[in-house]
Amino acid sequence: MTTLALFEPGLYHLVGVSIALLAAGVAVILTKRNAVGILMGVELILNAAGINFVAFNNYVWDNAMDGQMFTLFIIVLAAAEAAVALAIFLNFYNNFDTINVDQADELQG
Amino acid sequence: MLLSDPQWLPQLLADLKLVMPEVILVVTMCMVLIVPFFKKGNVVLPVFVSMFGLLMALLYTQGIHLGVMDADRTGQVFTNTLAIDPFSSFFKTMLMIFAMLIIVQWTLFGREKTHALDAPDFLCLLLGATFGMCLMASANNLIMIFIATESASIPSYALAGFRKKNRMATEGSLKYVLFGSVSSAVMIYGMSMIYGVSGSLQLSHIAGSINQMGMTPLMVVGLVGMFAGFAFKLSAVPMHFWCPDVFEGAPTEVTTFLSVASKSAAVCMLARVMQNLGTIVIDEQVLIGIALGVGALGAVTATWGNLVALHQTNLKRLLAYSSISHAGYMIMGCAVLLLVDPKLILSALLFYVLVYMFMNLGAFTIAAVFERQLGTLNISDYAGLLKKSPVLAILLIVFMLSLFGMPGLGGFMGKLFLGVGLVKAGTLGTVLLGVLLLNTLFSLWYYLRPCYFMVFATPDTQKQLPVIQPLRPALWAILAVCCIMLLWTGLLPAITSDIAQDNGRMIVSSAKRQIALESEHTSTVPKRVVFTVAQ
Amino acid sequence: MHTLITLAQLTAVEADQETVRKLLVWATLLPLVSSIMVLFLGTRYLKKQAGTFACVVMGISFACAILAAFKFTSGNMESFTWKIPWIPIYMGKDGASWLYLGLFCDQLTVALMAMVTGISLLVHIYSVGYMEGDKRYERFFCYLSAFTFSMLGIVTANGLMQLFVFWELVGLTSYLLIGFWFEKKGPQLACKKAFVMNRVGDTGFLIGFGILFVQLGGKVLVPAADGSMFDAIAAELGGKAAIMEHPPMWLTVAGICLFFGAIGKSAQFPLHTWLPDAMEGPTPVSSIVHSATMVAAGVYLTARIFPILTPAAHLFVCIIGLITLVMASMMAMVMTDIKRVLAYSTLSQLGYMILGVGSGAYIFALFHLITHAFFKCCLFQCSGSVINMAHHQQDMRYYGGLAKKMPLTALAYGICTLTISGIGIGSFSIFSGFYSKDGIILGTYNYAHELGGLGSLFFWGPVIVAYITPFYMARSFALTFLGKPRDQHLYDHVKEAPKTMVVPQLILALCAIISVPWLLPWEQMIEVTRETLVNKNVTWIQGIPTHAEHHHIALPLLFGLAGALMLAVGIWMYKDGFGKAEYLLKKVPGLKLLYTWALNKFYFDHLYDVFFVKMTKCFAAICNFIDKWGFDGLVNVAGHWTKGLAWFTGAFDNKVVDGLVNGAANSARAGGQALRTTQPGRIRVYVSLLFVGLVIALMFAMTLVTG
Amino acid sequence: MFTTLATGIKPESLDQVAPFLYLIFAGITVFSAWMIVISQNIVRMAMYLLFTLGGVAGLYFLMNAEFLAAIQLIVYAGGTLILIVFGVMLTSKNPFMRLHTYLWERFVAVGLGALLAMLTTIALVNTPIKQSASDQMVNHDIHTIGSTLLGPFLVPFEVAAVLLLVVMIGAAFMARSRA
Repeated sequence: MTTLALFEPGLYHLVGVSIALLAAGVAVILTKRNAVGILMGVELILNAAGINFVAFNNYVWDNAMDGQMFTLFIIVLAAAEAAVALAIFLNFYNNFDTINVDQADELQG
Repeated sequence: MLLSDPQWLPQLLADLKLVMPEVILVVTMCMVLIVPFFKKGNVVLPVFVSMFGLLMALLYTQGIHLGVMDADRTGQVFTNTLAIDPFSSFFKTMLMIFAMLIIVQWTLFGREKTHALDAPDFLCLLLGATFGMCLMASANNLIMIFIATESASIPSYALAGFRKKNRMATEGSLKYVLFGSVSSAVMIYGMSMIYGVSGSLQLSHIAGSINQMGMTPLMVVGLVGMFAGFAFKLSAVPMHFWCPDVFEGAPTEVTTFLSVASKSAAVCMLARVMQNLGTIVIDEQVLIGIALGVGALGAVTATWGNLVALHQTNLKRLLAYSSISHAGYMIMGCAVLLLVDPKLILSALLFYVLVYMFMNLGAFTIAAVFERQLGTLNISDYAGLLKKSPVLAILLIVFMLSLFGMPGLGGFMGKLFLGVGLVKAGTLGTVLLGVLLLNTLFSLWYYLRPCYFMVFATPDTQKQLPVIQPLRPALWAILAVCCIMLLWTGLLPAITSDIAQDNGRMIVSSAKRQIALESEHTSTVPKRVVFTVAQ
Repeated sequence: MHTLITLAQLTAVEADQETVRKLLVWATLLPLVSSIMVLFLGTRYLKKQAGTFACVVMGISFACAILAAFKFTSGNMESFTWKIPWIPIYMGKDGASWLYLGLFCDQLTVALMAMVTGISLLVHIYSVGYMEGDKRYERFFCYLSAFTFSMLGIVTANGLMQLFVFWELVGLTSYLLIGFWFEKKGPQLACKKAFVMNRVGDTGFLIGFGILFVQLGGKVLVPAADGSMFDAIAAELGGKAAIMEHPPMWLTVAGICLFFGAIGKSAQFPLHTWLPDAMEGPTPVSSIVHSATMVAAGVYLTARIFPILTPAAHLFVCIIGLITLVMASMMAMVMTDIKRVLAYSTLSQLGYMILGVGSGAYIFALFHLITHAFFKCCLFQCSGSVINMAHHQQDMRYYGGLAKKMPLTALAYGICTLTISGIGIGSFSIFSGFYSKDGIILGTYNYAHELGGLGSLFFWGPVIVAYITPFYMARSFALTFLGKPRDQHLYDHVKEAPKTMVVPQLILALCAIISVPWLLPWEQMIEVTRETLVNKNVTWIQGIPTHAEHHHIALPLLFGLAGALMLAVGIWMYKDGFGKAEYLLKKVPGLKLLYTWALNKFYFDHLYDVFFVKMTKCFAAICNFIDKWGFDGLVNVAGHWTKGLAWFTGAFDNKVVDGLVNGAANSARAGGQALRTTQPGRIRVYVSLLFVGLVIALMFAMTLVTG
Repeated sequence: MFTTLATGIKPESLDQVAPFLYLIFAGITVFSAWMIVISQNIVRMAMYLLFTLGGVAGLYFLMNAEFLAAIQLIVYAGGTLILIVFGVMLTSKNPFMRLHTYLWERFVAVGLGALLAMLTTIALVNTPIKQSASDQMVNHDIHTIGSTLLGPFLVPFEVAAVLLLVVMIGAAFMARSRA
């Protein structure tokens, strides 16, 4: 039971998950060469931020709903961003015949 | 204010009047989208509608502006999510004018390459981005900052790739969207930390919590993350990498739009955050620390941009790096906002933005003409252009010299006012001023390079450039407006800077309230000290 | 009722001030407008009408100036300042928060405005004839108008900063004008020389400005509410009387430094060499530069800084004036180039003016400035007509007897010769030059008396030169217009100059006559300026010298008759060419030596060559030597560092990213495992750098916070 | 758990299972997030992302943010992810395409991520945050959410609507076939 009490969800547990997600997101962004993969990394960081907001709202600042609202907007914005990003990826794919972002190196200098 | 409050509706309606320009923009956007249903494939009508909408918004902004100036209202509407004050109104006015000029530029250059059915899309995206930038200028809490930034960015991604079949444009937009989404994710993560420490999304409350808790490490993480997002919009080092690529790839009118509007909106946003911190935070150490960080960002950005620009051979890329360095100067201005009389810096920033808008518009317009008519953006190809088309060459020289900061042109006055602000900010400001001057010196070299080629270099006999065809009157009008504005702001800056000074005022009313609260609790804490130059 | 009338009067004065202000602003700006319009429309639309256009605009400007002068004098108006905020600067509590743009108007301003615009108008008209057929005809009028504008700007300037801006503009436009025929070697060198010499003077001016700024703070940037800026500064220091009694050391230095600006512009002694060389420019340029505008600027400035000059500075000004006066008149006696004679004569007359200002004969110096402007401009125009008709032969040795061919020009030249000689009987003359020069000499008498001892040189110098002046002027007149033609071929081709050239000459000659105090109010106008000075408790300058009063009849009698005498001598000697002069040169011992010296301009050019050019070259060689062996490494290292820094950052965006790509590709190839498509790319490098930057910033910030 | 969604009242029993639930959801979230890092196949990555998003939704449930959890599942997992999968399908000739990255790159990436995480953790640990047990806790029911959205968050809400319109236009323009 004591071991379980250690896992009684509190602020630090949730923020810990968030930090792990952040690290994963950064790693995904930096390792993936597929543009969609990079987008997934971004989603991970956004989710990490969402967890933070909700956790802080729930465990620390629970006299208002600011954090939850912010998370709501993050979700909306993530969808919007994904839509435009994917349209651009598609366009890129049509022009370059690949989704590998490393092929996009004509502009440089 | 909750829905159950009986004052909800009256308050809402009262507030709605103050955001009328934004509402008009949205309505215009919808109108632009509806127009094709009546006249399919018509370009003139949507252009007309959007110009009209922008004009209306502009007029309404001025109306509000006067109202705000007269009435002693807080100017913070919708439970403090937006701040409608002279500063933001002035910026919005400039933005609307600029958007109108961009639309003119687009009808001159971009329209032919755009399918007639796509014209409403372009205008809608442009208006959407303008809408987002308006909100950026008056965003007063984290969620507004976040959502305004996004609504300025996301249409910009699409705009950058508007020529879908163009490989360069596509590549540019890909880089833009990836870089943008990553940095906005970082910004949001930073904001979550800020919220975690301060428990509020209001800028003034956040600053108040810094007063209470001091500068906690988590707040530092949050601020760094948030400023990283700002840095992306400002294209500050190391978030500048997208800037040259996107600017080179995107259609010139979009490049012009991004280089001026997007950056200056971000400057306004940064200024507002800094202003809130500066007014409310009492601890000098904290203020100096933040100023130091932001100032370092500005200094590095300016220096980096200038040094890299030294190597550029492509006119558009050169202008892109130049815009990075100009962003650096403006960031420096924002940095010392914490340490001196904010009105001084805010008015200097407004003036700078105004001048910067015209000189960049002029330079990019001429770049577009060259790109279109000569088919090259390589600076060394412009040899002997002064003889062939003297007026264009002279105008470009004027714009370049203004960007450099030649006395007698607006660019100099902008730097002068900024410098005066910097010099008041003690040691840090003096160091930043030194950086500014040094950078101005650096920049002379690359600004003069196109001029050198046009005036002195003998053209390569092998490479015969086509003759520049006579330009359309509207184009001359744009160039003339830019040139006249630069001369005006350079020779008679008094009037313009007066206007800027009148408008260099931000309302941080809830902040003042906060201060009152603070002083009730902690009356022993001294009021913040305004640093002055040690004479 | 009484109050009402007073009010009405007050408003009338106000309205008048407003009118005068507007007129002056228009008079100042119109030449600029004309210049810009000629510049942009000239080659395409105006073409040959550019000259006429510029003349018309200049005429309007002149009309405005004259109107303003009449209004000002007839309304007995007080001097006033008008300013609009120009550039906001924040100098702290004690100083300015604005630089102002605007004008300062007093008697001197309106007088000079009328004079400058008038002469400029005549020169414009003259140029229409003179420059006809030049391939850059339109451009000439553009420069000329711009030049006039700059000069008017100096005259109306109400603050030191504004003065300096126009000061430099005059330098620039004179450079353009003198070097107008830049295809030829002479004008090229001359304009360069004029420019450099003027910069030397301007450096002095700036240093003086700097001293004032350091000592008095931002105040010196703000125009005074009434009175010129130097009056205000003088008032700050306790008035002229206090300055004369207990002058602070720095004020002396500042005054002398400011005066250096005048030395450069007015071509006084150490910096005088540019002026004769500037004759290389087109003659209209000479006539405007050396009469009414550029050289006048120096005297004008000296007159304006007069309130803050200390006794030592006065002495300095006088010494410079005296040296220039004597030296230039001697050189003028031996020159054979007609324009050079006039140029050295100008130098000498400027010496008079400077000496006059320095010795306190303030009004007469300025009066001389105006009369001199008329007759010298006329003389130059006449010489220009002669030169133009004589196929650009400027040497008087080839002239002779031209009076028959060009009677009107000869008439004008003759009148002006009489004027500059100061012919008069008793204390009456019909030539304005008599009054102005007389006044200066009387003023110097007073000053010399006060100094005593060697100071009497300040009196005797001008007196002697008053004898020399008629002589060399008579010489040039006789050589050119009298006697027999010495070059028959040239003589045959000469004919009277076209109307556009002759008419301005005659008008100017007329002006030189009617500027006498009993006809035109120039002197009275400036008199009022003096009165304001007197009202401000400056007892020291009284205009009419007190000590000279007993000689008031004797002295003018002396000059007036002496002038006539020397004129006669000159004409007698040179009527038939150089024969008599050469005979004299052989017979009188020591004269030959003086002649050679004067002919070689007292070796000033050589001196400058040796002292400045050669020494600079030598110094440069030494520096080069040291540089090679000592600093070279250091400089190189610094240079390489800068280059390296630029390269590094450029390379970082450019090369490192590429290098990363290529390097990775190479290593990949070496490893033999990767396909071409598996090359790491750019955006990801950008993004990684983003995160690297973020981490660095975080570490930095966290260390800052946690310590 | 689902009763919570319905009634807004937290049953006693949930408190006892909370540690288990936390472990499960956090485990799923973190594990599948890192699997995304490791995986080289884009479709698999999308799959893992789905698990991550679901796990995050579970964590939201756990934190009394039931509405958010539902939205997370509907919009994020249901909408955005499907969009991403579409993107994957449309932008590859072979859906199981692999784009390899080098090991050193992965080390650098993970290193950077870890560094960032470490710094954040240090900051978190060094920051005193007093967790509240406040009595004026806001009721998280759907009514409050709606009223908040139309109250203090009215402007962001409306702006988001406008933004979605613009995004729709932009995305439709970019994706449609006309040049």
